[in-house]
Amino acid sequence: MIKHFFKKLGFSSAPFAGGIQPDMQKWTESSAIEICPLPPLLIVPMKQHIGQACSSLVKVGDHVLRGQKIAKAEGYVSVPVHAPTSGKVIKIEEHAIPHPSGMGLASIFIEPDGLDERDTSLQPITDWQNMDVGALRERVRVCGIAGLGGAAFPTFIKLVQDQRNPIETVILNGIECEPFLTNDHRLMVEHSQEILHGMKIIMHMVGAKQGIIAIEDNKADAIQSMQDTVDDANIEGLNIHVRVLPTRYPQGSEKQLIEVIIGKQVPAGKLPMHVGVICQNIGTTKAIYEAVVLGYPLTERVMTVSGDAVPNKGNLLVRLGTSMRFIYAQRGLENFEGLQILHGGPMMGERLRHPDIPVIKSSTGLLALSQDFFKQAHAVEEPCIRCGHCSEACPIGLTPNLLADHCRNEQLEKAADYHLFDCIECGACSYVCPSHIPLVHYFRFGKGQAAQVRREQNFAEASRQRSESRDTRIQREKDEKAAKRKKVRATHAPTPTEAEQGKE
Amino acid sequence: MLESLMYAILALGGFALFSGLVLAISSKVFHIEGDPLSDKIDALLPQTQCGQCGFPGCRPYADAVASNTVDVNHCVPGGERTMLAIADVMGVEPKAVDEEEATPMVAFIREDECIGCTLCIKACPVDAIVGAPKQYHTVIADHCTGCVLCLEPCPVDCIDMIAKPELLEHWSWPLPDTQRAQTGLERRESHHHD
Amino acid sequence: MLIHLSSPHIHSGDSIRSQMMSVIWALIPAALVSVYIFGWLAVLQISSCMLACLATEWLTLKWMGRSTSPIGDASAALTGLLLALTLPALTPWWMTILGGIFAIGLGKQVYGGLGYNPFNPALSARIILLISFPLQMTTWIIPLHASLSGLNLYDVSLAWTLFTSGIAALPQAVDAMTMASPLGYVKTAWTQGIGANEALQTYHYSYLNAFIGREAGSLGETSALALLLGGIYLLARHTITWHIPFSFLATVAVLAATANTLDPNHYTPPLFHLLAGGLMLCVFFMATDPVSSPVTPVGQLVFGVGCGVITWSIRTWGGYPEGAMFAVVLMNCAVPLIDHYCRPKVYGQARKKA
Amino acid sequence: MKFSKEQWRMVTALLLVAVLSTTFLGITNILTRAPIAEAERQALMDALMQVLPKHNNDPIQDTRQISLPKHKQATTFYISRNQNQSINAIAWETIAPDGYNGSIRILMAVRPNGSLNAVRITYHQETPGLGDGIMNLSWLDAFVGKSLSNAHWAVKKDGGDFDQFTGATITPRAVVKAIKKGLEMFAKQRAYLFEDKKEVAKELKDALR
Amino acid sequence: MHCGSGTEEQVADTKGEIFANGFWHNNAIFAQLLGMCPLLGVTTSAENGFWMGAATLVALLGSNLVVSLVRDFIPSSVRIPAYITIIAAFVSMIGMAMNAWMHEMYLILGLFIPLIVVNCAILGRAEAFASKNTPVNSLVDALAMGSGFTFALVLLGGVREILGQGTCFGFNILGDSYPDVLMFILPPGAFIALGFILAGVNIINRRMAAKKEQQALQTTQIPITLETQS
Amino acid sequence: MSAFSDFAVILLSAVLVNNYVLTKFLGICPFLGVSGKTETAIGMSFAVMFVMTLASTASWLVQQYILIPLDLLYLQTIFFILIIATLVQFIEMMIHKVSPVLYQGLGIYLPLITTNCAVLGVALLNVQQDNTFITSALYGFGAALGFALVLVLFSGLRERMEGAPVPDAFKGSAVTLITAGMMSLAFLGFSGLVKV
Ligand SMILES: Cc1cc2nc3c(=O)[nH]c(=O)nc-3n(C[C@H](O)[C@H](O)[C@H](O)COP(=O)(O)O)c2cc1C
Ligand SMILES: Cc1cc2nc3c(=O)[nH]c(=O)nc-3n(C[C@H](O)[C@H](O)[C@H](O)COP(=O)(O)O)c2cc1C
Ligand SMILES: Cc1cc2nc3c(=O)[nH]c(=O)nc-3n(C[C@H](O)[C@H](O)[C@H](O)COP(=O)(O)O)c2cc1C
Ligand SMILES: Cc1cc2nc3c(=O)[nH]c(=O)nc-3n(C[C@H](O)[C@H](O)[C@H](O)CO)c2cc1C
Ligand code: SF4
Ligand code: SF4
Ligand code: SF4
Ligand code: SF4
Ligand code: FES
Repeated sequence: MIKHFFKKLGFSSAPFAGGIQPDMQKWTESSAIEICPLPPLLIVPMKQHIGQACSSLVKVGDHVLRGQKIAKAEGYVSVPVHAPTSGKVIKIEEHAIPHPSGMGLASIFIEPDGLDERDTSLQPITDWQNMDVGALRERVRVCGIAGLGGAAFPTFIKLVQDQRNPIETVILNGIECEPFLTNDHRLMVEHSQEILHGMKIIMHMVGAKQGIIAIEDNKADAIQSMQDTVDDANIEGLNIHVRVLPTRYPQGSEKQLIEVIIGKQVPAGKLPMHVGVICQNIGTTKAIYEAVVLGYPLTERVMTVSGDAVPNKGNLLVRLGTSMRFIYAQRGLENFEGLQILHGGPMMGERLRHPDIPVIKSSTGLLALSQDFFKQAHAVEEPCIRCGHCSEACPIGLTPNLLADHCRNEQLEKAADYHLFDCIECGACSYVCPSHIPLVHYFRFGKGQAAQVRREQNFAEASRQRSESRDTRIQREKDEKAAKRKKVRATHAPTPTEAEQGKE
Repeated sequence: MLESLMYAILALGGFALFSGLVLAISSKVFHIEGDPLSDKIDALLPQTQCGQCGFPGCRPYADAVASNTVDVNHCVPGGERTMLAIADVMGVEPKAVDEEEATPMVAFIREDECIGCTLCIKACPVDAIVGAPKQYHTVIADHCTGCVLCLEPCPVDCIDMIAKPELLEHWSWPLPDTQRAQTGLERRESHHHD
Repeated sequence: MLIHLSSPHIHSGDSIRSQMMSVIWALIPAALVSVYIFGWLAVLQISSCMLACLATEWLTLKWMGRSTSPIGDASAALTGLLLALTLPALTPWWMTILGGIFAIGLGKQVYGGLGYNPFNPALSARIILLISFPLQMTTWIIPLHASLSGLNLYDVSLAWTLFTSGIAALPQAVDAMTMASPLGYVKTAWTQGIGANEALQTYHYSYLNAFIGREAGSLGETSALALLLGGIYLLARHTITWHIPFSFLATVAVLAATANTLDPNHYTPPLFHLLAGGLMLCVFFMATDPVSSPVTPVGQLVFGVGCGVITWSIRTWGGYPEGAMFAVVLMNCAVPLIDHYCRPKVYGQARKKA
Repeated sequence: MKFSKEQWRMVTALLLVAVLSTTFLGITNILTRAPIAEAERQALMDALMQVLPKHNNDPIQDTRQISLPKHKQATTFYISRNQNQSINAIAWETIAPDGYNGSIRILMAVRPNGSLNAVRITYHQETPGLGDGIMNLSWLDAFVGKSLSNAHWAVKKDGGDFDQFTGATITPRAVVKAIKKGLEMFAKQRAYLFEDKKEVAKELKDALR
Repeated sequence: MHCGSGTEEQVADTKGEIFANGFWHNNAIFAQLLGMCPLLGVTTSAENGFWMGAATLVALLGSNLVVSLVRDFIPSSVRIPAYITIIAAFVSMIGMAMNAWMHEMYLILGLFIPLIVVNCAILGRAEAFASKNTPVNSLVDALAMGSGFTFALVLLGGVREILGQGTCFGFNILGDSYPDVLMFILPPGAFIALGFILAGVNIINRRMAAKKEQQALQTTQIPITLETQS
Repeated sequence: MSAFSDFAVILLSAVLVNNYVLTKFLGICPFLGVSGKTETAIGMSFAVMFVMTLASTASWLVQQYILIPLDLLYLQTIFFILIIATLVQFIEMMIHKVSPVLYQGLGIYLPLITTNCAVLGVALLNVQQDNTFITSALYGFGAALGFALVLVLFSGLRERMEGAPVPDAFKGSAVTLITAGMMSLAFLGFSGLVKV
């Protein structure tokens, strides 16, 4: 109550619980975005988003154009995949993707022809203000846009107008709270116009009255750039503001950011739209602009290449499907001995076992860290001394050490009772743990086990039903036969007894 | 003396008679039917219907466990987790499972060899095989519980058991490789297999 | 090489050792005061207790066939230091060492070592010593007045004799050398129907003395000032949080103040309670032992309040003059339940009823 | 209500078991009644023998009961007589309510002249090693011969005649106080205890009220 | 549930095996943690432990015998009240006898004598063994269980007495300078000393199991080597 | 002293100072047996509170109106245990029928209670202490409350110890007993809190 009152008065300073302040290491914050050259081969996995995988639309030998749809979405939570450049499909087979399992996924291999010809079947839409919202939404879908903030959730799903949950606020997530990463930062510095344009499109699509661009105070130039652009635009009377927030991890997480901006928590099991908000990443917003205004499907993204082992750090505009080895090579890193390569930021990204993996829509960054960096994080696990630092750091209000115990012991019901499924895997707890306990790892293990159990239960239930229906069917058939036989027996000589019949 | 003995016998005898009557009456008054226990146990079983427990399917095994006539550790496909869950419901000490859990398998019919005799269809307890007489049959991998009951009846031995394909979506994080996690695991295992 | 490494891939650099060391640093003022007051005797007690703890830790780890590397995390040394600071200066040497063995052997390693002990090892050992050897554990040397009676504890050889041969080696009558602690005195007086005020007067109790460390008591508990300094250091270093110290102290103060207001002659004043006995030591260093206290902030508040209530009740009505250490260990029993029922509010979850 | 055969068996089985058990128990009771009484008497006798002087009567039979104020049950006084049947000591159990850890029960015997013949502790819960020093015969011997007039009834620390133990003053204090109170009570009840019975009846009435 | 049914009955055929089972493998204290109250309550000295054990042994003998005699007569639904009545009768008789002829010990053991009735070890035996076995075997079992129980009581009593007072069965064995560790006479000491005794039992059992395994290994290895030779 | 503070003293004494489990050594078997999980411990606690209160009043009635008038004190033990056994079995059957939900929670513990010495203990101690009908009910309830308190606390501790790398020799009951010892040690702190 009181907190709320203060927030209304504008006294809010750190309104989300927990959080940490890691060393940000934003070494590439002033490196302008460079364009990464086209690699000799592009490997396009048929699933680059959260949801169902796509199915291929091309055959080996087909020639494709940049932006041509090469795999179509299957199901609702899915977006199509497009050819990142023009060239020839040389094979379609499984290839490793950025995934902690190291497993592969069906991918389309494209040999660029170097011409980079665009498929121009999609028309630019310049007067989107007057367009039907549904058509715009369709455009965002067919352009294959999935959240570029890291989760790669199909964006079109979020861009709806729902009478019951009117969206009041669109939040642009320019927080970029992960150490090392600077791609959103550079986008805001260099492409503020496009971002603002994209934001206007989003606000139009969801019917929001208010737009907020949230930026942490360690990105002075981005704040300046966005503020200037907004000021210019606000001449048009738009209700869009830049909100500067103190630097704190994981402020970029949607739930935390929403709490900070509007002072309300997204209730468990509900979505941001239930509190009248949608939250989009900077890169996603720019991609929406390009999809709508330019008619470009999503075929490239900006990513940060950094880490102490990368000689030539920077921010690159990379075609989706580019091999990471190729990117590292571009930045002068070829020998990976003793290095840790990470896909995404150091707090949430996956460690990759080798660099022969293509860039996908969720690739926010590519890091290569030397021993010095990760030996601390992956040091020998010691017993928990229950210092409570993890609980203090947790933005969700969990008790990670107790939760980890339950996960380790596979006490899944208890883990669920301790809100395992509310954990956003931000890693703040593991980061502060003096005993170097891989807490997040335990949570992932627990979640995986729980999913496994659920699958098994569903399968068992289905099997039971099939088995029961089979039993009743057989019984019915038997009954029918018996009835028939009875009739026959009534007219003919004695036949074998019922019991014997039944036994067969 | 004897009088006091008489009193004693009368008092305690009377009291015992009273207790006996109370118990007898209440056992009549409070008699209850049915046992939801076996439903509970059946819900825990994997429904593979494989018969490895020595019963013709999961339900009969559940009934047997609920009536306390058989141990909790006979469901092989269910593995340790199922055993522990049943032991918990029954309130008994966990026991080692008969055999180690194997990798999940599904049946696969080599279609060119199948003569369409439908014998496997009749054997499959969960209707996981489809096909009409004289045409080749197919196993619906998603329905197959891997119970191997269809192998035996096939006259031309055209059914194989193949490993259930592992899906990326079904991958899950293993326990950390740290010593603590591993010793915890060992401890748990040795505890259950004692 | 580990195959599956989960994020995060960077770390704050904090470690168990640094946590433990910060507590050891924080105890330095109290240890120095004890050396100032009890001379070489304090040095002997502290070092033998720490050595006993380290040796027990090493031996038990060896016996179990485990790695002896946990010795390096300084937690056993810290336990030893804390235990030593809770002992009377005149504790016979074998008792000090037995205490160290109890603390590490029975209080910690039996449960699997660092992090698993449900009870505070140092305090468990102290309670065992107290109930096993009540006489020796309640015999206090007169602080600073040692020299008045011709005892020079800065004399190494005298300290050594006292340490090895105990009270019997005292050159004067035991009664001349020892005195009751303020708490013990008040409690005894009470049984005779003497009021609190009168008792404090006949004891010549002085708040200032109690604050700087000149009233009778265990090695490290005499000086509230030194302990307060250490506590503030720990708070500043973020090794401990304010919840337990605050709620513990506040509860004792509020209870004492209420009772004292209602019947000043019967109940001792709050400041007396705060400065007396091992309260400060328990509050900042023992109730806050992370391993045996709750993890959640609300839980820590509950824990502190519980400790406060029990401490004051035992001091006021119980058989023992000092209740702080019993209070902490008693509340240790409840920690798993407190942790379970005092979890923080989870983001987006309505607070659970019931 | 009709019982099934099974239910009838329940009732009869229980009944039979109970009846048989009781029979055996009753018989045992008859057999052991006398020995138990004897054992109890012997135990009491043993205790009394420790505090009473040589006597020629059976003090267990020769008793007086007095209902003392604040006592739930009447206190029994055991009277010891010498050859010529004159009383040479009276013993009874008194209670020190304020021991360190609960009540302490004390068996004390007083000679007709009001001095103590002997004192024994019959029950206490004091801390072993501290308060249980009161069990020491040497400490208890200090009470022999002491009366209200010839001793200072306090521990040495409080300026009295009796030793305390280092670090444990509460217990001896409680004992000394209780014995003193016992002597005072004895002084009051002297008349009834020693004088002849006529006078007694009146006092008894008062006391029992 | 913690009485008997929770613990697994090892198959025992010979009287020797029954005895070994009852005395050690199924020892009420070491293996089943039953009958803990008298164990902890009266063992401030070895002597008290011994007499408590003896009283329990007699009660066990009597009840096991009677229960195995009447086992076919008692319907299972009133099994527990009936058995417990039988046990209570025996215990009361023992109590009276002790009161008559061992008055002092009767006073020391106090409440724990009538509580033998609910000593789970006894009802557990009636349920798990006597109700299923012949009278003779039941007697052997009672003897074994009872002496195993007595052994545990004397052991704990001895340990507590030695550590707490430096004496054993009243004899001073640790000398006068031994500083009595009072904790062991007080309640906490009972738990802690028993904890250590159980740890010792654990170690012994482990050693025994290891030996058995080794023997088993040796016996199974022989045919294997033979096979490879032939 | 007023009746109210009398009651408070009886309760405090039975719960904290003279705790049945930790200082009187009664009911140790279930204390060790059903303290593995907090949930079970709570169920058992309620069952014990219920039965102990009833048992102490019922036995008081029998003592006053049967045993003393007929001079049958030597039948005390057998009478009391018969009362308890019958009571427990009756309650079990009744709960099973009347409230299946409650039975889920309490039912499985009830049979254990017959052989819980705390129940017989409370009945015997009660009549030894010359309690009145009300105080004997209170005493029974207090003793059960004390049992419940330590049982639940202990179960929490045991759950916490579940994953601990306890040395092999101490695994299982050994460390459990040592923990009980530590708890008993801590409860000594309450000694003298109320004088009875
Ligand atoms: C099944 C599912 C349905 C969703 N539906 C909506 C939606 O209707 N509207 C919306 O704004 N967001 C929706 N979201 C998106 C989430 O709110 C969130 O933006 C997305 O998961 C990425 O956020 P993150 O990177 O914080 O994880 C949905 C997410 C999931 C998993
Ligand atoms: C711990 C955590 C940190 C995050 N940090 C950022 C961030 O710094 N920037 C960002 O754009 N999204 C971040 N996200 C993702 C957001 O929660 C959310 O998915 C995203 O803003 C939605 O926008 P998108 O769908 O356009 O990607 C983070 C998510 C989590 C769980
Ligand atoms: C554990 C413990 C047990 C004690 N037991 C007793 C006791 O049984 N009897 C007693 O008089 N004092 C006992 N005391 C000491 C009293 O608390 C009090 O300090 C003492 O009686 C005062 O005596 P003093 O004036 O000789 O120092 C005990 C103290 C402690 C700490
Ligand atoms: C703030 C803090 C307080 C501590 N207090 C104690 C203590 O009171 N007693 C103790 O034995 N160890 C203490 N330790 C050390 C350590 O936690 C202890 O050895 C573990 O309980 C052993 O598992 C403390 C450590 C820290 C960081
Ligand atoms: S931060 Fe680590 S050591 Fe501290 S409580 Fe959390 S898990 Fe335990
Ligand atoms: S990873 Fe999960 S438990 Fe850890 S701090 Fe983040 S939300 Fe909390
Ligand atoms: S073994 Fe298990 S899965 Fe197979 S039939 Fe029996 S219960 Fe079902
Ligand atoms: S297909 Fe074969 S293996 Fe699969 S469920 Fe049916 S019978 Fe079993
Ligand atoms: S409960 Fe007391 S002996 Fe079992």
